[in-house]
Amino acid sequence: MTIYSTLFYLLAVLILASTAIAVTRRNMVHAVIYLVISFFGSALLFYLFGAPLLAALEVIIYAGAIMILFLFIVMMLRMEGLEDRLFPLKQWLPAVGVCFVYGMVLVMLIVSDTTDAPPMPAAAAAPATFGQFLFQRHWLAIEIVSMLLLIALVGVLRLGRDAGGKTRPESEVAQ
Amino acid sequence: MSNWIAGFIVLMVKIAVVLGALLLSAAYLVWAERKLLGRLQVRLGPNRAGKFGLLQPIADALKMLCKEDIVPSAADRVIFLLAPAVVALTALLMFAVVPFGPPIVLWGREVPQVVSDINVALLYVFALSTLGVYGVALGGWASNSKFALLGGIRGAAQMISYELALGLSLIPVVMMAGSFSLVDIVNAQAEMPYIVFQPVAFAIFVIAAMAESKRIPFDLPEAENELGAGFHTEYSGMRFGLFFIGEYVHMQVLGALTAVFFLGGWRGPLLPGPIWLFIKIILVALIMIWIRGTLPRLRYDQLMALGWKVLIPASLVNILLTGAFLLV
Amino acid sequence: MADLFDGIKAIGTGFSTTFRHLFRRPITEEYPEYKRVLPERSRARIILTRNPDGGERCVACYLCSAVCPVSCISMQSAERPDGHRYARWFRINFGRCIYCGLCEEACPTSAIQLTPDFENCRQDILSLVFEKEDLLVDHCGKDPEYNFYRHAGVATPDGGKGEHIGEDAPVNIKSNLP
Amino acid sequence: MIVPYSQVLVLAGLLFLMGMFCLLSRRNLIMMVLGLEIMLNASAVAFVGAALRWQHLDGQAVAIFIIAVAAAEVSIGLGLIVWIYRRTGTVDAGCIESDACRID
Repeated sequence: MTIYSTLFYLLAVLILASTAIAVTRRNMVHAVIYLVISFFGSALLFYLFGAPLLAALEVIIYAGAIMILFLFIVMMLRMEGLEDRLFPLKQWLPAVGVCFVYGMVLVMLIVSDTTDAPPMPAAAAAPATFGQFLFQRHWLAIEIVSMLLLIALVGVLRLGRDAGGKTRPESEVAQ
Repeated sequence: MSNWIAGFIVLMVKIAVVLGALLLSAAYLVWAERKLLGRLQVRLGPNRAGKFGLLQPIADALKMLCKEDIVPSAADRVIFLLAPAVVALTALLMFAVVPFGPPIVLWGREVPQVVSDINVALLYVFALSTLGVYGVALGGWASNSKFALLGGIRGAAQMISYELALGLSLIPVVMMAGSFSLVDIVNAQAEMPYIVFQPVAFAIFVIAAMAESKRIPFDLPEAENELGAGFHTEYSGMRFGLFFIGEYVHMQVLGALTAVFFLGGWRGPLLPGPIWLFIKIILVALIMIWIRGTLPRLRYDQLMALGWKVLIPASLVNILLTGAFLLV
Repeated sequence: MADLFDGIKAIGTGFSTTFRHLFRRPITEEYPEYKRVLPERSRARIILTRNPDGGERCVACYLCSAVCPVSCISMQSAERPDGHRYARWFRINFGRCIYCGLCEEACPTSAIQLTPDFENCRQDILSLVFEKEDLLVDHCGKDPEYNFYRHAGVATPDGGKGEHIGEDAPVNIKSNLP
Repeated sequence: MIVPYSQVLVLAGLLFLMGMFCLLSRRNLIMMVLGLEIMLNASAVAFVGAALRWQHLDGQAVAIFIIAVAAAEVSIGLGLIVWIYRRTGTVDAGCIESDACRID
């Protein structure tokens, strides 16, 4: 049990616990906050796994931008206390069923993995090395992803325009 | 082992010194701002507590500590209590990567004059500044008051919009220095500060930084005359004080970052490094106060238009030009 | 392009203006050292004035109390043997007073008056309740000549009771006809 | 030395499980998109762990792409949610499917 593995277990407990709390919250703002903690833990995990750049990006994009966007929408649409019953039976049963099957597959896969993998060594990739690797080996994927982001941008702009046009008046929506 | 312990002690001392200096100068920045703003508006500013009002920050701090800490009954208690801490903490933590001098040799050990030199320091600063948005947005939401909620929403929208311009304006600097580490960026400016090569990036950075720290032409989240005090309408006592400390520490951190990225950091003739950095921070802060005393608050649509239609395209063009220049 | 130039010039003008203000003398009047003399009709601390001959002007008609929007005036009326009314006690709660001046306008005898003395704050809020002896002064205030009982319902060389300009005939107190 | 890779996989698998549970059991559209985010994050954890396990940067590259895809997905998803909310006045998936509030 080295200091690294201790850190890993602590982070794993933090991530799992906060995620578990997040998915069962009725108040969406609380859910978002717990999820931010979870993503923050993931970022620390990435740092532990030797990816400082990814750790920073995880905090900036996941915990920062994406979760703020969620928070923003939740605050703007004002819909706390929407679900009168948190887990109606109609959703609960299939979810449990699917998750059970998934869990079984997971366990079987891990049990069947008999190759006695050694514990992972600790290493760190410098941001410059990683950047060079990324842009030399995966330049096409980078272009595709940037195209995807551009499409997302245009799509959201289109959606926003559309919503501003022929909608019910704001007062009616508020009711 | 003794080496490890010595390193730990040095680190703790550095943290204590930086934290103390930061908080003290935050308090006196408030004094300087009130005094200078007074003179800009042909007033006197605080002059009652002590000579030239120099004890005013202490009096303010005592007053805030003695005040009752009120939590609105319909507020979300835990979040309401934690939000100011988030704002103050993220602002304070940001200073950890700012170098304030060249490495010095103490008792045969080389001690770098920076709390922590991590290789993704620039991204670390951004990560903390995005997390600072939570303090504003959640403080506004948890107050359960319509003014605070509007302030929180405005703050979140404004800060994530200007985060982009802030980040994009720094990419030319990173391209020229070839590193995310602030120590390397300062070292790369040994001959010439980057403001000479990157005046556009400098202008964009300063504007975005002011929007990021909610300074006056961009203080829509707390617009006094339309929202009360915005996201901290419902706060009182030292929790309000924490928001205040966060704002002024943030101002200093942004001054320090401006100095590091564009003005050559701690580099300067004659005087030692920390003093040069301090002079540059104060210079940036004074200019921010001057801008505050001059410009009126932007309207919300003007704010968004400035961010998305002016600053971001300008910084993208700037990146393109810098890249072309570096290649040729 | 011209717009851009104009904009930059406008911003520059603003900044230079505020910069020049740095070197101007502050116009602040520092209060405890320098006390500005307020105009005579400014509305601050309330007093009860006396007639030129030294009698109390207040006839305890309750008009000030009735008109007061914050109900800070209270009194108890009484009658002297000669039929003149006076206030047995008169109380103004300055903790509630908003210095609107309506009591002064309502007063038929010019007894209650507002003075320019604005330094009227206490540590203890209960000491802001002023009794009649605190309110009563030994001068006539703004209206030195006026004496209510000399003017109201009195025959003068110009005519008898009820014959002056703007004066109604005296009420017949023996009849209840309108 | 950190931990065997299989333990990282267990962590990622449990995270994915929670995301899936959230997606399947909640009726609120926003919570469903949150579930998707959890699942994407779980896969990123697995990939970064794999990068360390095989000492190869490909895993980290994939994690970057996952983050980018998540950003695109969440912007479109939340845009659609706002659109739906403006049209129907609700973000309840069950309610939107029913005839009670058909999209006009």
